[in-house]
Amino acid sequence: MNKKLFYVLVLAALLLSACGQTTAVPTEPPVVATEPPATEVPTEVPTEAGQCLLIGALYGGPITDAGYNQAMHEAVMAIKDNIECVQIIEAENVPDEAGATSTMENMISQGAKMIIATAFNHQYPALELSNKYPDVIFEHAGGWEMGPNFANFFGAPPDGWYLMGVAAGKMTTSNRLGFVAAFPLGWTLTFINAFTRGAKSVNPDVETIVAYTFSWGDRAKEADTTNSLINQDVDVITMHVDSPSTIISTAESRGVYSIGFQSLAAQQFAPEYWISGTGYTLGGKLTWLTSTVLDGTWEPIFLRCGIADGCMAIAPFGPKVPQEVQDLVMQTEADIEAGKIVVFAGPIKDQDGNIKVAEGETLTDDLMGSVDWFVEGVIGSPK
Amino acid sequence: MSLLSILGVLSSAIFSGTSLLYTTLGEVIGQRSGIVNLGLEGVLLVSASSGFAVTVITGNPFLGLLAAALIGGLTNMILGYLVIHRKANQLASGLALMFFGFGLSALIGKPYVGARINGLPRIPLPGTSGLPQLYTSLFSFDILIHLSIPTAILVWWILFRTRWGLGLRAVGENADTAFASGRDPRLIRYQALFLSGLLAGLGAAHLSIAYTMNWTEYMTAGRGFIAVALVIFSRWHPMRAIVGALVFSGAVAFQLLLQSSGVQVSPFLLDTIPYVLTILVLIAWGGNRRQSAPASLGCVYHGTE
Amino acid sequence: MSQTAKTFPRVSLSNPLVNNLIRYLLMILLALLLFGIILLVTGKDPIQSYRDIFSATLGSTYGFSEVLLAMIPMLLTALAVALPARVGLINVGGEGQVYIGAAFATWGALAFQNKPAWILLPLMTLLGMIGGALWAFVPGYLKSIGLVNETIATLLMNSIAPKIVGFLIFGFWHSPMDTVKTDNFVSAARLPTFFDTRVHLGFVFALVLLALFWFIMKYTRWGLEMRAIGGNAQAARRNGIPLKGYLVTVMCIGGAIAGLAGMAQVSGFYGVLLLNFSMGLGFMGFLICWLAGGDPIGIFLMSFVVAVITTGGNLLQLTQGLPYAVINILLALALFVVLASPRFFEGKKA
Amino acid sequence: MPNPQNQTPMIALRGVTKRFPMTLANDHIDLDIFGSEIHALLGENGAGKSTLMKILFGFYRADAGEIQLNGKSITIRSPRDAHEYRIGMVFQDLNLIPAFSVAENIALFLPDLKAVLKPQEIDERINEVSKQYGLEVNPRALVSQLSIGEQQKVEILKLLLSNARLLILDEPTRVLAPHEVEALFGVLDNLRKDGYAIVLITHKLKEVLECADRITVLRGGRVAGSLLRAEATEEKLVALMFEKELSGLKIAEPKRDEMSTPVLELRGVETYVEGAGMSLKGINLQIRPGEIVGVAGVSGNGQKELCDVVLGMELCVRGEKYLFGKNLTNRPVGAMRKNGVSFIPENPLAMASVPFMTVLENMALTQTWRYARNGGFAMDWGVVKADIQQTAKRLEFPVNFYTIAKSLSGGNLQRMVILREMTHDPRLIVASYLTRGLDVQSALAARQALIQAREGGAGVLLVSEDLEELFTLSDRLLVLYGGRIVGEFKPPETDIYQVGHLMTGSKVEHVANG
Repeated sequence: MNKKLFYVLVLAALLLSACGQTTAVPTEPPVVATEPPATEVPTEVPTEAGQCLLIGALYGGPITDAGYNQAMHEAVMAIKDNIECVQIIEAENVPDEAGATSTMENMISQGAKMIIATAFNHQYPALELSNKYPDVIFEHAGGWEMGPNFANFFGAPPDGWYLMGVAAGKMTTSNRLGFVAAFPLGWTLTFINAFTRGAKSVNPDVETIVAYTFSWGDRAKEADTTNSLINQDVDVITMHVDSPSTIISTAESRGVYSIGFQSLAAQQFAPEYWISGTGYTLGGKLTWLTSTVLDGTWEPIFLRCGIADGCMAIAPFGPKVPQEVQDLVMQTEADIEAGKIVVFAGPIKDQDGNIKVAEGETLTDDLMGSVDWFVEGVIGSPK
Repeated sequence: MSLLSILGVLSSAIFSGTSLLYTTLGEVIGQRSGIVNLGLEGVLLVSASSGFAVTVITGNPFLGLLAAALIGGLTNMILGYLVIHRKANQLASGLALMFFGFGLSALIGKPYVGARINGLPRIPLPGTSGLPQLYTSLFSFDILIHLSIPTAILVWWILFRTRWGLGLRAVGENADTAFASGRDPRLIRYQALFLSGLLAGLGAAHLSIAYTMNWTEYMTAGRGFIAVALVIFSRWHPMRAIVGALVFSGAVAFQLLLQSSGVQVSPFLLDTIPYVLTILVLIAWGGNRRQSAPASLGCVYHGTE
Repeated sequence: MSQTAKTFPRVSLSNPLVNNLIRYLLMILLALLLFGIILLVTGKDPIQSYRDIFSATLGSTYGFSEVLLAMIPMLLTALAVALPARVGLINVGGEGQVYIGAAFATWGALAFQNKPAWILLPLMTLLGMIGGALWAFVPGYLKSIGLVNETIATLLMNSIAPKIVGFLIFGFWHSPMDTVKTDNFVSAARLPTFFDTRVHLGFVFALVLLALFWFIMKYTRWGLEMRAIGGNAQAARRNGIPLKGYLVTVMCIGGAIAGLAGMAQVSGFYGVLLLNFSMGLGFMGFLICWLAGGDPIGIFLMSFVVAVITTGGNLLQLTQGLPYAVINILLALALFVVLASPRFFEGKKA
Repeated sequence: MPNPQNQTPMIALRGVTKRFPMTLANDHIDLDIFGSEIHALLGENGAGKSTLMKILFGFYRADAGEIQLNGKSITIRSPRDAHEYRIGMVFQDLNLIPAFSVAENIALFLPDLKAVLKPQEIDERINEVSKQYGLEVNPRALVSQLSIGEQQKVEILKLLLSNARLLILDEPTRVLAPHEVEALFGVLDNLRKDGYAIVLITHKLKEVLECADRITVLRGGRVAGSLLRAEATEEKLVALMFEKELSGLKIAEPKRDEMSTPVLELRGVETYVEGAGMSLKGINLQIRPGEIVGVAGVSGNGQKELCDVVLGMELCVRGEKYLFGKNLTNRPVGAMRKNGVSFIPENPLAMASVPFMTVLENMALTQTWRYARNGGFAMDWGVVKADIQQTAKRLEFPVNFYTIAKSLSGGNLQRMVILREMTHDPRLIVASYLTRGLDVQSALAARQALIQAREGGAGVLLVSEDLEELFTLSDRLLVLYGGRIVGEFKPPETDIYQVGHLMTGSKVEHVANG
């Protein structure tokens, strides 16, 4: 009996405090005594003078992870720096669909007119909501779907990876490169392939050894994987996970070279054995997108841009990297920009020697996302 | 497979098994006193985050270690109050503690996500100095690893060779008898929980301060529950816990080795092996009456009027 | 339970009803107060936070629908604990059963996606329940032959289930384009939703099962026999009630209900099977069931409270810049306060 | 024997009162306990004997009254204090820790135990004392592997090594065979000679008169009287123990026909029990309608297994079981119940009833199939009531359907069970330790019920330790030892000693040990 009574009370308590008329002791902080009735009207709409646009940005992980989320966060912040009147509300650690939907709902209920969703799992929730809220513009990072008010933007890392490969191929002495990957996904495989091709272009006997953690952020697993690779005589480690910090510090502690990816901030974790890294620098493009939103000229365009457009960047080289290697990398970059080098130009064989891209053809961007094979010289399973 | 990769598996197993071992030892003590702690996951998280935070602030990993251990002990006191004083159900209280840990650790760790620390210094095993750098790095361990096996022995000694340990095991077997022998079961259980929390704290510290040198939300990724499984696997015995920890973490290391040698076998299935093994072990000796599970594990001690 | 003896002098206030009324009101306030203090310490504004929580949930129709949505798996997983608890089985394995149920349902969704909804959905429901039941059968059987304690077995199997799901996703169902999940389900494989909220048919499933559970326990022969087993297994057996049969069957039914929760999550909520999608649903169910003392109405109201807290927490990080996980503190504090007064939930041994 | 009159008692209780939520367990009790003396505390179940001693041992706290040690008033808050004052107690249900070794169990109670254990040293001390008093045990053995008798020894060793001067033994002989009892008394005698004070809680007159120096009788929580061995006689003690005179059993000579098919027939039945239990070996047994077959034996010699086999709880690995001519070997309990087998266990609370259910619900449990309606979706409680009330009238038992079983006293609970088991006129009744833990009144009622059933033509399998009970009730008497039937008599053709010897497996003639 008391039990049931209890629940009724709990309900009562909640409902009351919800519509703000509980009669309980008003001195206690949590009790919502004197608040006006809370309605669907958002609680925290920033209303400073001159606000022209409220942007809601959500990230799959913590925005200080020195990795993907930090890169995205910095890009979003760049908007604010360039366009004064823009207000931004952020939500980090929104890994899954369910959370994403309610988060975006909340953002919109707070008056957000533009949503920047930056994680794989945000794509479909964002797409659904774009139908529900036609007057809100959705920009998603790294997906493939499109809609009247939904578009995808992203950097194009393969070129950068090719360059990293070149550097790695030059630096390795054991001719074994280690790649710690989160999951066997199309883009990840493409990165690994680009990296390997780059390495082989300067050092034909180099191999890339791949191991998956099967999680975007299980740090202990990442450390395990890194150690396991190093214990197989790998002397350059690189990765595609959310945050490279653990992998890089582990490599550093074992005295092994590391190459960063996602954010240029990764370098701090490897003061000694850092080679270089490539990361997203999408601030400029996002600013431009926002400006089009502001002047009403926004179009749903599928945006992918590389180093040339400033969407990707190469991190500074580490202390142990000799000048000639640095020059070689720079030279290669120039060649790519000049179109002298095309990363995925045929003929390309897979691990088992079957031709995947024929002579004269090249692997196009739209196929890169669904690659399910490794190029020659990669050790590991593509699934 | 080269000698290196074999030694490699061993080394990886030791590195990633250490946090498991400490946590398991702690839980062994707790369960020997009759309290099962499903909140271990939460305790680990709180310790890991606070240990990392202190390390970032003071720049001294050893202070972080200390903090992690103490916080671990204190967090366990919440469970103690619920199950010992308030006589609440142990499983439910444990799970509640787990959720508490999720939240509190996120709050504590928030400002320090992505911060960079100098982890616990590595000390090479004596005698490996001659080997090539790669090999030495295989076996240059931090202080916690060096102390892990001694700790296991210490725990065994405390449980089976000291008056306090005898009393503790008595409480776990039959609290009334322990009371009749002039001991205070409640006090002993609190002490056991605190000690168990200390050890869990060390385990957590190894994860965040020594091994990954990093803090992220929910970084323990289920290690608390693995530890509980390990306690069963090692049948409530500290020495068998060493084997258990090595088996569980060794399985992961081996799985990674297979992966990166291009062997086509699902890592997920390989990961299940330790648990399947544990269940089989249970079935194997489950039949006979002489199980090593403390008789009053999970029971409330009601005391007398 | 020497509790009657212990609490004998305490329940001496004039009117026990008023007495409890005050105690429970204070319990909730206490939890809110404690969390408020934590917020203050971290320099946040508690009052504002609470207003956010409640306005985001009870303050709007959308918010309220989200609360009901969040309740669905809680109700089912709690029921999956409550039923076995009646025969004295402690099913901590909801987590694992949810995963396997979801996996089975997903197989149905992917294998027969060209079938119409009226075939596909019942099929998936059935598969989900079978999956959960199978996963619960193992511990149930091991217990019935006195080999392994079901608490331990279910706990261990919790760790296995998600890995099996991972194996299936990456082994067979993985779409290379997308990230860590299967292809999205066809609309025929999605449980219908009500109005244009996300609340789906699973809610009805849950309510029906709760009612059924209450009726069977209260009025039927099987309810009587189950309560007998739960009350005193040895006596029940000596009185001719088939103990082993009940243990296995009830455990399986419990598993089936948890499996249904899994099916509801993938079919109604996500519309796709992802790695580690459950994130503690099974454990949450265990807590809710225990706090509710296994009582159907209690389960309903408890899940409501928990759902309000968890869904409301989402807004905190937008308005207060708090990590989403922080809401777990409020949740835990509420649990602690209730757990600290066990004598109000007597007669239930979990 | 020293005359205690002119010495101050080692322990003196004055006006000790203890109230439990339901009952007043001890009501202003005064008690003197002297050194080098065996003091018997006599009384029926629930007279307050154990409670009083648990207070003295600090396990309970008295609500009022004082305790004096050698004339000085002391307070005992916990067993720890009791140890301080060198008071030790062996509980009725021995509470040694089965998973521990003998040494560990004893070490737990050593007052001067060092912070770091020295197993060798402990073993030596145990061996020393155990030799001195003939209590030999292997210190390294696990308690779970010891017989009840040996555990008894360990308990006493535990007290001696904990330096207790006052030893409280709560019904130590309850589970011992006659020769073990005599051995125990031998030990106690030596202890007395060495100046120990011993309190012996029991309700067996024979033992009291055999070994006590001073006897105090409790009744309903009060001291009914205290007298020296010299002045005590059985009559006096009985008079003190029970208010009113006991009406004897009315046994009518049953109509029995030797030719009718037996209600129960076991042919070469063998069971396999692992661990503590005792397996049955080649049991052949017949029970005819209207016959009570008594089974004598020291508990743990296969009685439990015998009952369980008949009830279907245990499987026969060999042999067959026929009920009413039907072969029902290894069929489940439900099948037996349906065929009219009733079971009255020694412990109604643990083995027959569901504590948190009402009496009414409990009454339906053995026959749910009979009372289910609409294919099980409803229960017909009216019929349950009707059936039970009928039996209640016949047995003259009171019954209140809506009380919770848990709240009933042991006696009433047993009555409830008997009531249920006698309904639906059972054809075979398995009664195990029918009267254990029953006060004399309920015991009488229980026996009466059995006899009624026999007159109704039911067969009865009656297992008991109480030889008098067996001799008065049985038409045939079997003796079970080591899982075998080692003797079969018609009661008039044998005597307690012959049976007692078969029970204990000792072939030698009975000699009182001097």
